[in-house]
Amino acid sequence: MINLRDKGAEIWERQGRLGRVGIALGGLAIAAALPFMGGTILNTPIADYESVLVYPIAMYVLMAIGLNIVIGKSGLLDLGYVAFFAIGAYTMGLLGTKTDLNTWEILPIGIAMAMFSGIILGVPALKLRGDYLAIITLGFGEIVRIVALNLGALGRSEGIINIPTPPAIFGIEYRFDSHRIYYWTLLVLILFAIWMVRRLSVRRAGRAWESIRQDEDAAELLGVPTFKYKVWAFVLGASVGGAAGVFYASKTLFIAPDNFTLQISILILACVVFGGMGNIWGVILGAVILGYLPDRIRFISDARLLVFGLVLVIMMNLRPDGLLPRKKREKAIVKKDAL
Amino acid sequence: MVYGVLRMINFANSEIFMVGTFATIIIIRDLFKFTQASEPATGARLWLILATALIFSMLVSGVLSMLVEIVAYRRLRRMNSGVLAPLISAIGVSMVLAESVRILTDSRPVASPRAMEKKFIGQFFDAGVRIDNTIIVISALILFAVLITFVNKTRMGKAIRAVSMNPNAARLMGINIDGVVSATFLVGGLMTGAAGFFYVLKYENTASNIGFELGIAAFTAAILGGIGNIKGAFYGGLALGLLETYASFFLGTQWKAVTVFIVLVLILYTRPNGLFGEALTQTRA
Amino acid sequence: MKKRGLISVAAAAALAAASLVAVAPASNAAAKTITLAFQGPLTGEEASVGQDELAGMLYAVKLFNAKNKGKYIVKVVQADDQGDPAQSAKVAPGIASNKKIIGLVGAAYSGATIAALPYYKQTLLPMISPSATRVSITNPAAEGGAMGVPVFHRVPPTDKVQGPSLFKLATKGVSSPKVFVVDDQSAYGVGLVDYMKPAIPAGQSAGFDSVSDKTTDWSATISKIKTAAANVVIYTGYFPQAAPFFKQLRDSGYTGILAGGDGVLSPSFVTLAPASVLEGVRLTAGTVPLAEISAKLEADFKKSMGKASGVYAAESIDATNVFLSCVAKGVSTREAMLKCVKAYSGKSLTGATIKFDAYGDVAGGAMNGFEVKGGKIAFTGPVK
Amino acid sequence: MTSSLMQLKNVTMKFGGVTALSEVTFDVKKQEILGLIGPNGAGKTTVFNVITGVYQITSGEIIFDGKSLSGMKRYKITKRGVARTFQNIRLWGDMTALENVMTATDTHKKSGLVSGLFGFPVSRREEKRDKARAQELLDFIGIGEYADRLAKNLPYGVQRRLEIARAMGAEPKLLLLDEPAAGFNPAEKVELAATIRKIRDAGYTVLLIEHDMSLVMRVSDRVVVLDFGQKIADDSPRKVQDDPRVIEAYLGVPEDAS
Repeated sequence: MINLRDKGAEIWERQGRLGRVGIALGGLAIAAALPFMGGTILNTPIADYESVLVYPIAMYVLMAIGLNIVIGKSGLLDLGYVAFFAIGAYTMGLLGTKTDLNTWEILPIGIAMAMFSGIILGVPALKLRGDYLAIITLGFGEIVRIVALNLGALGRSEGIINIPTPPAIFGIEYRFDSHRIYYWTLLVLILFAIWMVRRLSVRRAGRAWESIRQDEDAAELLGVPTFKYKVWAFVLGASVGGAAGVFYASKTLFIAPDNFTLQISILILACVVFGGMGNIWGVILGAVILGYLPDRIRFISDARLLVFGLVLVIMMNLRPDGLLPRKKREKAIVKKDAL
Repeated sequence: MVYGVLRMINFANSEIFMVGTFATIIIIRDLFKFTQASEPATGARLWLILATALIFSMLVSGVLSMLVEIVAYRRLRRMNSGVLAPLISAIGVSMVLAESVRILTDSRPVASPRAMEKKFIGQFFDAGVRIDNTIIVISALILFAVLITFVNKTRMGKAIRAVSMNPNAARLMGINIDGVVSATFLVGGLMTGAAGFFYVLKYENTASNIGFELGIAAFTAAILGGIGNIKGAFYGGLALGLLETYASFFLGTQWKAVTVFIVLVLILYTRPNGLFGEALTQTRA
Repeated sequence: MKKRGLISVAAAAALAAASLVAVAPASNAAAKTITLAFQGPLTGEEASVGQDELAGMLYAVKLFNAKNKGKYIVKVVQADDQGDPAQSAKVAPGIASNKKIIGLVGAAYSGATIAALPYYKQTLLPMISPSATRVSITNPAAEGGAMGVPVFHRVPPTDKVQGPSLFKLATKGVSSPKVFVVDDQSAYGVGLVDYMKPAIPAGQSAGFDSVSDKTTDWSATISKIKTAAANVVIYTGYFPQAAPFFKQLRDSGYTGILAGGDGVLSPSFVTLAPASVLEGVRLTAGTVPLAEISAKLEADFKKSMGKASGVYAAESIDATNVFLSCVAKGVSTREAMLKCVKAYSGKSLTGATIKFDAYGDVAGGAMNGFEVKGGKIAFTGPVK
Repeated sequence: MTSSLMQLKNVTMKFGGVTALSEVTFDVKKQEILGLIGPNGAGKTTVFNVITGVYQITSGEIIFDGKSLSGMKRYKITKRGVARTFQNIRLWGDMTALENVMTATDTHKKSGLVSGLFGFPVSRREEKRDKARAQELLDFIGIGEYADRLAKNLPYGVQRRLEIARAMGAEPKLLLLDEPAAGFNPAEKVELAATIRKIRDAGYTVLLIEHDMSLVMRVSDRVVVLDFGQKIADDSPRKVQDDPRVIEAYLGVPEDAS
């Protein structure tokens, strides 16, 4: 129990290629089958189990993966991640109601908007370090919400209603209540995000981020263009947040500034740290648990958030590196894979 | 200040502040039996009430702050767990504190009865000077002076500064780190408690959810002035307050936060260490 | 170490589950069990509104259960949406698919209502909200039609009715009013202002301000009011902010009229500031506080619920009573409940007629005026 | 051998009122080992810091390979061909030795995020080549067997050597070594001296800060001596050792004569 991560890694490394594919497919199958397990112990009282799977769980997972690029990989403390989520959602809300574009067409626009704002914020903010960056990003998150709250075009506090659902693709229809379909679509998005992150972290960019996180000065003095990579991390994180936002708006049909409070940023941050910063599986696990828990314990109604807070304190004290911490252990000296 | 020593954001501090406001109200309302209809106190009795409330609020917050340190931070600090784990732990503690108080107060805001009449005691340029504000400014200055003396002159103060500069060296010098950190939290809590008292004196209201927003504002002020720099935090708070007032007057209240944010970015961009900051970003190559 | 953590979590969960079982009422074999639901913010920052409304509903249900002992047992499912549309969107499908629930009091907030509506409409779950007053929900002229039809109903008059009424009440008897309106940036507050604006005659407006409901220091707004030389100040928001705002305004030397809408009309309001400060504050609401209806009612409420009644308490009780009267008629399905609610015609606590129009609003929907006198909220008659 | 790779011209560095370097002028010739010595606080590490762009010099000029370095971004300076080690080891502890070196070899690679993301053949090829190159460097420096170990778990001596390998990974023309022998025993020092010569013979130019006189004198082709921010000698090791000013600088502050 002490070192789940290493156990997992060991099993993984012992497998041949076939075994690995098997494990991956098995995990995927379980994830895909989750909507059918509503009748079991997993069921959430009061809140609808399948909707909980979509939001918060899958949505949190996606955002936590995105935030993990920023915090876990390159060590930048971003407390305003919700801003990118909001920008994606408002892009969808605005274009979805004012133009004929559909969700799939807006998705890249929303991602681009989020990335663009990532650059706008990142270029001045990333010159700063640590805590200053934290406060600037925190401010940015609030500013986006306040702008939405005060700009007539964004519906002010009334928000935007009647946002269209995605049109059918491959004969799959998206109705507002077909939670499973949304969940599976999100699963695909999540897989794509995982693929992107893994791809990047084994190569150059991953090394550059890792070196920045551990010792930024040394990195720069050894030729890593730190600023460029920090902006990239920020922008990539933003793109994932933006994608989540577009899809979210298209699912709930209605968005308002209240959906994008600082609490979301903090919660997503909690997911990342709780699960294990820098380790994508840990982050996913953290997001699943923190997304799920508040709804699972609804039966204690009044003290719900109190218990949630307690769990955070206890777990952080017991496992400060998160449930599945980043790799601390050296790879077993296995000779190069037969590839 | 706690921040300066431990190099971390104490999210729970705003909730400690919130508890401090309740402590003050308990004294005024329950110990001295004030109601909304009662006449404000005068003379010696007024000073007695104010002093009791201030001390009680400081004590409650100070002790609570120490408890928070023990519950949320101590173990993590011993394990050298970086910045983020304590941060999340502190968020957890904040949630527990805020939600407990919310349940205890039936989710309702609580008002402090008026113990002191808000008299105008003079003119300062064209603005009226009110007694409550005067008391707050004077006591804040006194506390500020005491704090600076404490940190600069006393043994404990020196120990705190030593730990803040280099915990490992401090430990080698035989300083009891746990003790020092506890003391730091105690002092930080005392100050926070005093802030809670001032808040009640001025606004006469509180609720379980006031901590969060105020915490952000306080944190911004600390950043603006320069982290870990008591003087900087003081001026930062002052500057922030002025800025907010002017911004809301000229641009409309709803854009206040936006203005403050932009100014903050500009300041940090030109002076990356805050207005009075020490050089934190200096490379230690 | 990990194990210990899990065990303690499990223990906490088990404890909570046990206590849940303990509070559940012992079921009575002969009685018919009916389930209603409440949706509103019960935890988090907005909890005060939801908790007060829930108390109103539980009070009405308690009375009903006591009266119909052996015949009916009405249970209430509490759906906490934290006043947040995002939370609402995941709670609503759960409530909608729980076929035992045949009526919903709520949602408390308009935003949460809108997020939940698609699910309730699909499963024809009748809703009666005590406080969601956004006009567009029942406005057939709104983009896409009245989105609340057919399931949504509400007891309080909409912002469209209240906005102008509030202005009328606030300026009553003032010879040359200069009105300054402050909203709390919430959908409720902004909505009220939007519908009040057309009712303000030219030359009578001294200005508007929009201030976050997290504000604690009002000096910026106050200096605006003073510069504008306003003699009537209207606050469209909720009582937790209204009390400190009014207090700070009075302390700064303002002597004009203060007024607020039904968000301010809470018995707690007068406990939040010295009586002298709040003397003469004018308020509007579709209903009246319990204490005003009868001191006995408020006393009974306090005894029964363990706390004083809060904001929208009367509305919650009225909304619940609509459902309960249908239950008493033997209604036990959503379809029947919806039909029964549509056909309902009865008296509110204050004696006004509750009857819903085709879009779910209470027909007529007159506003009542109130004034704070000697630390109490006193009814001053309908606003005409 | 005589053409110069880098010239410092009247370099002055002031921190507030303190002058750390004052009108320092010397040049580094191609493929030589230049020792930089001086008592504590003489400004040796400051020289490294101004060359690598950690500090912007107050006045003067640094010409590297025919181009001025002033105002250039730090990573660009590295890219132009200057790489350094750190006096207090600053490896990336959570990365393996190989990854540490590979991160530095990335300095000169073209393929960026996008091609890395889609696994373009360019990126794949480069990755393979980098890996081979990094392993080669580790072998060269004599720590090849530690390639897959996390840097923080390596023995002290290996960490010191890894610092050198990492700097070499950036393919510099000029290698700045900041006290590479600190904490070494005599046997290790001898070995290190051989390694440094080997590095020079492989075509690199080395600027070496070292406290251990015997090591410096043994490996350096030439020695520059700094005292209180000023150059007091610049000559062959033998002549420097006999220079009265150098002797005074060291003996004048006996507690620093290490």
